[in-house]
Amino acid sequence: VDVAVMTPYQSSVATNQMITVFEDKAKAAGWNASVIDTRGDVGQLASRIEDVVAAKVGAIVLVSVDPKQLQDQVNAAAAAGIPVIAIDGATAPGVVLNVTSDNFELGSKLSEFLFGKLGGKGNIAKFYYSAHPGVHQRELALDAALKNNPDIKVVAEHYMVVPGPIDDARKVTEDLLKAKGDEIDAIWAAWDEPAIGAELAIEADKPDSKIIIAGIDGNPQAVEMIKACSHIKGTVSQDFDAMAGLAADGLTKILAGEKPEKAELYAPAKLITPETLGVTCP
Amino acid sequence: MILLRRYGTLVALVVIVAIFAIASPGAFGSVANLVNITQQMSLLAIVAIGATLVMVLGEFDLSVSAVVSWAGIASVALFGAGWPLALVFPLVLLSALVMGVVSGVLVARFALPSFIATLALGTVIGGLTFWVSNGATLFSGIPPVFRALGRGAILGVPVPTLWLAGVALVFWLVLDQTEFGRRLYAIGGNREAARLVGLPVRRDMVVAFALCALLAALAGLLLTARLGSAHPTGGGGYLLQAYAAVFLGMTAFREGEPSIPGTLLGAAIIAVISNGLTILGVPSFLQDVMTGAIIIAAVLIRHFGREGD
Amino acid sequence: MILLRRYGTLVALVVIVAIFAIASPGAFGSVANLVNITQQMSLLAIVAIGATLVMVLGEFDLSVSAVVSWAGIASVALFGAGWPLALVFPLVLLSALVMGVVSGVLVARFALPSFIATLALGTVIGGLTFWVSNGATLFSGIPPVFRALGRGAILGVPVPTLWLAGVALVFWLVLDQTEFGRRLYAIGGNREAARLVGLPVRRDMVVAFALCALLAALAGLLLTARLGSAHPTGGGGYLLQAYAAVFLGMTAFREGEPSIPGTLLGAAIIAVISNGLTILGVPSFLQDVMTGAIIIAAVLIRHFGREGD
Amino acid sequence: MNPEDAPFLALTGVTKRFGATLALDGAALRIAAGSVHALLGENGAGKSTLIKILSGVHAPEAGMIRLDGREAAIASPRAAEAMGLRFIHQELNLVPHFDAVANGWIGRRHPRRGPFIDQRAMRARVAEVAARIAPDLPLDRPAKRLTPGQRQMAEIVRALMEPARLVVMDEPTSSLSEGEAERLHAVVRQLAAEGTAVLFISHRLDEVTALCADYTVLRNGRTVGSGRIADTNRDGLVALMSGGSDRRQDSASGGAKYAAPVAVADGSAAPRLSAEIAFGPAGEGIAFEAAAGEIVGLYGLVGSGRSSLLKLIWGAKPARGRISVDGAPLKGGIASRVARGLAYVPEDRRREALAAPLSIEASLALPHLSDFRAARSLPVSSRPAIRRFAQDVARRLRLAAASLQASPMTLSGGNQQKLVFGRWLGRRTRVMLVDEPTRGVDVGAKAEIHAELRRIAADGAAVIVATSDIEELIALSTRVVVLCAGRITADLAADAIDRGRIVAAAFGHAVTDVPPKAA
Ligand SMILES: Nc1ncnc2c1ncn2[C@@H]1O[C@H](COP(=O)(O)OP(=O)(O)OP(=O)(O)O)[C@@H](O)[C@H]1O
Ligand SMILES: Nc1ncnc2c1ncn2[C@@H]1O[C@H](COP(=O)(O)OP(=O)(O)OP(=O)(O)O)[C@@H](O)[C@H]1O
Ligand SMILES: O[C@@H]1[C@@H](O)[C@@H](O)CO[C@H]1O
Ligand SMILES: [Mg+2]
Ligand SMILES: [Mg+2]
Repeated sequence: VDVAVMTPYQSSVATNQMITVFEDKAKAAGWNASVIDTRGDVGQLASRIEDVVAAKVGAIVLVSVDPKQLQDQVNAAAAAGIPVIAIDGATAPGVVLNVTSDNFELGSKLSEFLFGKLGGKGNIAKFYYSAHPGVHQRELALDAALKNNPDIKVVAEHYMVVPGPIDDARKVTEDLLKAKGDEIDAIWAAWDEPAIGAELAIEADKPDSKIIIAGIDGNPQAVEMIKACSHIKGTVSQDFDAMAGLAADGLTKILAGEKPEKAELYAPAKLITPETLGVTCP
Repeated sequence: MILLRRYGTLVALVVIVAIFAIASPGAFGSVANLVNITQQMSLLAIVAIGATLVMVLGEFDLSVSAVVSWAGIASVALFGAGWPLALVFPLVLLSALVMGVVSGVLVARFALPSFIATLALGTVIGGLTFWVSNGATLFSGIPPVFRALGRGAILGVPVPTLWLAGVALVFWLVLDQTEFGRRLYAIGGNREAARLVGLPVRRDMVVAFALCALLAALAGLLLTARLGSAHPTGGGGYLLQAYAAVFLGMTAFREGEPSIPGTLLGAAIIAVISNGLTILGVPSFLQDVMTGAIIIAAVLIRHFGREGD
Repeated sequence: MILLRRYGTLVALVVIVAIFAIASPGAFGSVANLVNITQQMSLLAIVAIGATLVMVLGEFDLSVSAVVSWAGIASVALFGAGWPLALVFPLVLLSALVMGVVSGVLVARFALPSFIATLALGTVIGGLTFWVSNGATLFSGIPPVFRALGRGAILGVPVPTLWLAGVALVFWLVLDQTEFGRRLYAIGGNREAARLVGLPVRRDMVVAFALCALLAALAGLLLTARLGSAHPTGGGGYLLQAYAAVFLGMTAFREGEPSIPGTLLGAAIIAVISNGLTILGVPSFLQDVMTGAIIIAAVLIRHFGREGD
Repeated sequence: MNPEDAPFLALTGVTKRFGATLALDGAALRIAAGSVHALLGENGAGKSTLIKILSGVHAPEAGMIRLDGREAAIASPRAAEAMGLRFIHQELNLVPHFDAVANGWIGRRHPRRGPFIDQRAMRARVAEVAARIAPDLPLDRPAKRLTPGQRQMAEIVRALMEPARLVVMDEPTSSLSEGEAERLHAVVRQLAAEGTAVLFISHRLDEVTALCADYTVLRNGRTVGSGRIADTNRDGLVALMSGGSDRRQDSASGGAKYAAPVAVADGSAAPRLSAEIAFGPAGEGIAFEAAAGEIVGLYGLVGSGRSSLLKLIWGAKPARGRISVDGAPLKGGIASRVARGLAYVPEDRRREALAAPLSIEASLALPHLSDFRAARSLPVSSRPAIRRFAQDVARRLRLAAASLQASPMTLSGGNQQKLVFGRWLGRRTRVMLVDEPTRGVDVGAKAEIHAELRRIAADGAAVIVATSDIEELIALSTRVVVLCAGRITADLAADAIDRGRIVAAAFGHAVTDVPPKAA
């Protein structure tokens, strides 16, 4: 079976991991998976879906994109009898299965963790990216958490530049350290790449700063930094292996003509900290 | 040989289509797919036609992608606020026209290099777009009539294709048959000479930039209608591709000048390559390698026709 | 007035710095921050210096961002495979040199428009980069010595700043003080004349494209060292900004030609604006609006100095 | 110095085709060492093409080049340079933002200090060469801000920077005036005396007969005659160039030297054109009038301000003061002048008049596109109307073009000039401003352009002609105004027009007393 794995964000660390794991599972299942990435362009993705529908692939897997942004093309695929599933996406008409982390929950976990570390009081900087629907949910979760924690204040916020979020976060953090270095207690990063950039800046310019950073994804580079007792103190890890695995299992069933028991499956998220990694930092 | 030299790039398109059709007769070569390609190229081609006008002047408008995004976000935001289509559509186009006039005035009246003026203006427009959208993708409130402007088909021809046909026809006539078109070529060929024979150089330049922005906004509206959502950087992909289409088109005909038929040809080449490679199941990274290689080959063809010159 | 006309863009930089320093004397105006800006602008400026060489010829190299990304991914991939720094560094630069030669030959020998040739080649390089990295961010196996090439400071001067200083000095001398540099300007000023007096036009063009790619690769290596990781589209942001720096620089001096001091000035303006606005806590969307507006103003200044000319 | 025995350079059987045009058809040329050799021919005869083959720019389809008796392959301009051949091409080839010094050194090994170029030594050498030939040339001004005459000089300076075996000059004097041309002639003679051969192309036959020893005439790409200048004369050369049978006459030769003033065709009281504008180095101002039917010749040295004056009147440069036509002030810009019946032919056709993307016919129609509409109120051009106009102009001026749809850049220099002039034909002109109308135009076509100018004046226009060609000035003008450094130093009516006086005034000697010229 030809399976088209389609995303605009293949070079995003998390998306890339999901795709890689899914490709392995696909190989194991004997499918012929090919990855199509449109380098951030959703309009292009619409055209490419039309193409694979014309090529009559066996299934379409949309990764890290909201199918609602491509509703017509998804409908066309469904009409052609091609099953569409999503990973790290959303449910939508025509999408048989969405396997994801609950992004709002990821955001809540991150916010709770960070606020807890600050003792419910302090100033944070927020690195966000609303253009990605999932990442946007995390921002909404932060807003909710802020409502419950009136002593936490957002004193700086930055809309990330994508692609190139690490470098962007690094530069912005350098500047923020100059302007508000003593004010900021923590950095809330909507995912790990901005967290990594922030850590690089702090490590270079103010290594003894008490600022703590936390992000989302369980990005291996971030995990390494946590292990090395950097300023990154936590990441809410998404279980990409599990997500890709659930997606592959679901697709197996669908291709066998069955219906998945649920239209949306969540992979559990878990918090990674120095403690869970078994290191004790000073 | 003469065929190669004269119409090398056109020959290239024919060859590319032929190869894909042989490799995948059922899927690529089907009438439905070929029709679909005209739809897929339509928005890019509309932006590229606007870029052609400015390129005829020998200038760049780098704000096109920002204007595409702006038009999408502005329209959905207005729909969301309950405005009717009959107002939203012209208003968004008008806003783009104003943006184009600003670029044009900066370039024509204040002699800023168009590259820097339009890049800077594009940054400003991008900021406005983020401000209006809060950086998020906007979905809600889009009326179905509006969506119909960018999808579906009339008598088997996809609606975006019809838009493209209309725009291409109008602007081909404008560039090729009207005094305005001739003046643009004269200005682009030698601005000082155009000024010295009394052409309204500044006014014409401003009009060209304004039309370019207008077409970018039209593409943005159609993109939004097609996707049913607007993304604050949704136009990002159009910038380089639109100019690639124009430049490819410039290699298409003998004189090396930008032209509407040339630009259509360029956009078609780009669209056919992506469509064909995807249908053949070529993975993305290899698609990139092959796309680049095919484009270079398409332009080189003409050179070999020209050898011995 | 004469000051404005002659050095408008330089005046603009001084004014911008002054305004930020007044608005935020402690943070922006501190020596540490100003030093930091030189570091922040360094990679962009290195890419832009390469772009300057090609712009002197009147051409574009749109593959620079692809080469930046390529250099990062290629180096980490090689490190990951256990290769030593002493091999990786020159090898990656060499690979870029080859890419630049290909662009140069396509443009100089086969007369492809540089826009389309380098855009297509950039697409090919992007595909290779994705292939090598599988689209993933690479970070393991980077030796600490390599990382030191892109961070830290020597005698208080950040290492990237030192790289920039070296590159700028060398290429300023090359463009301004050598026959090769004069030839590039001659070719860019009037290719036909250069050919008629027997300059080695093709060879010089190829060399310029090769140097441009080399510098992009150097920036890619330094970026990777600085970040400790390589991203397959990590260079994406450099393309338009590098040319913005060159074009800003062209407005800096009387003849409107690209030059190394001009490009440095352009890169400095871009870096100062983004640093200053962030320090002042201006929200992102407003930063965009202001960045665009300030750049337009910076270039307009010169116009008003010129009025009545 | 007989060119027949052991010529230093010989081209034989040279053929070159551009698409449908056979530019050279077996042309031959033999140049003796150290001789000054004239290459003559009508516009489009193939002179520049032959030069471009000699310089390695074009590869001929057939033909052979022998240097010192041995066959030479000149594959590129580099090869030609290496053989000691230097060229001043017809269309000037300076780098616009380089000054004369930088331009002078392009393509040569620069003087160095260590690994770097030595700017001071560069300047010194250029200054040395310029002192001989163009002492007034501003060495530090970018070429794009020099006048065409100054650019011409900068180009000559460049060609003389190093010793050469042959210097080829393709119409070097076409924008120089008397004094400057004479300085160039002196340099040419000196070069010849030092053993350098000079190949000299010019449509100014008087200068050719005075300067050159030998000649070769091309017609339709073929060599139709060659020999010693001493054995022929002006009429003989004209006959050879035109093929003898041609009824075109030589406007500058024979007949009445001074054309009679054309009868004023309308009797309006106000002068057709009057201008009182700030002008000159100190902005002191200039007052200038021209009546209907007059042809006012504007003369002066390179840089004296002739072109600037015309540009001010045309509205191409902002002017302070008052310019009126028939007593009514001119307002607005160039477009409004076109509407009021003014016309302007700029001096530098390449930079100021031609746009490559437009075809020859579209170029001709450009200043008054709205006269060629398909329907009156629709700004849509009618191709047939444009074509008819273009064909008419081409016929009247004998514009030699393979096709009117081709780019103007494929025309020979003289034919490009006809195109630029031809734009204004066939419409009612009140004031005609022409700057070097016959630069690079052959003798026959010059007569045609002169006839057109006279006709336009007779129809009631005031015609103002800036020219560097004193023959043309005298043959054409009913009044001569001489400028020197932005001031009028002579205003000579018909009878007072006298070569000596004009030249004196051009050098700044005020001509106060104007005795009527003895007939
Ligand atoms: N690049 C070209 N493309 C097409 N035709 C050309 C080109 N160059 C020259 N020709 C044609 O070749 C012929 C000879 O032109 P050439 O320039 O040699 O004439 P010329 O004798 O120098 O004339 P002039 O006195 O006007 O300068 C003309 O008919 C011209 O139109
Ligand atoms: N209004 C003015 N008054 C006096 N001088 C001027 C004025 N405008 C320009 N100039 C200068 O005077 C010189 C005259 O140049 P212009 O082109 O008019 O001379 P020209 O007589 O046509 O010479 P050429 O034969 O070289 O074309 C130039 O150097 C120009 O900078
Ligand atoms: O869900 C992931 C995020 O965690 C971030 O890595 C960006 O891309 C999205 O797809
Ligand atoms: Mg000629
Ligand atoms: Mg003049």
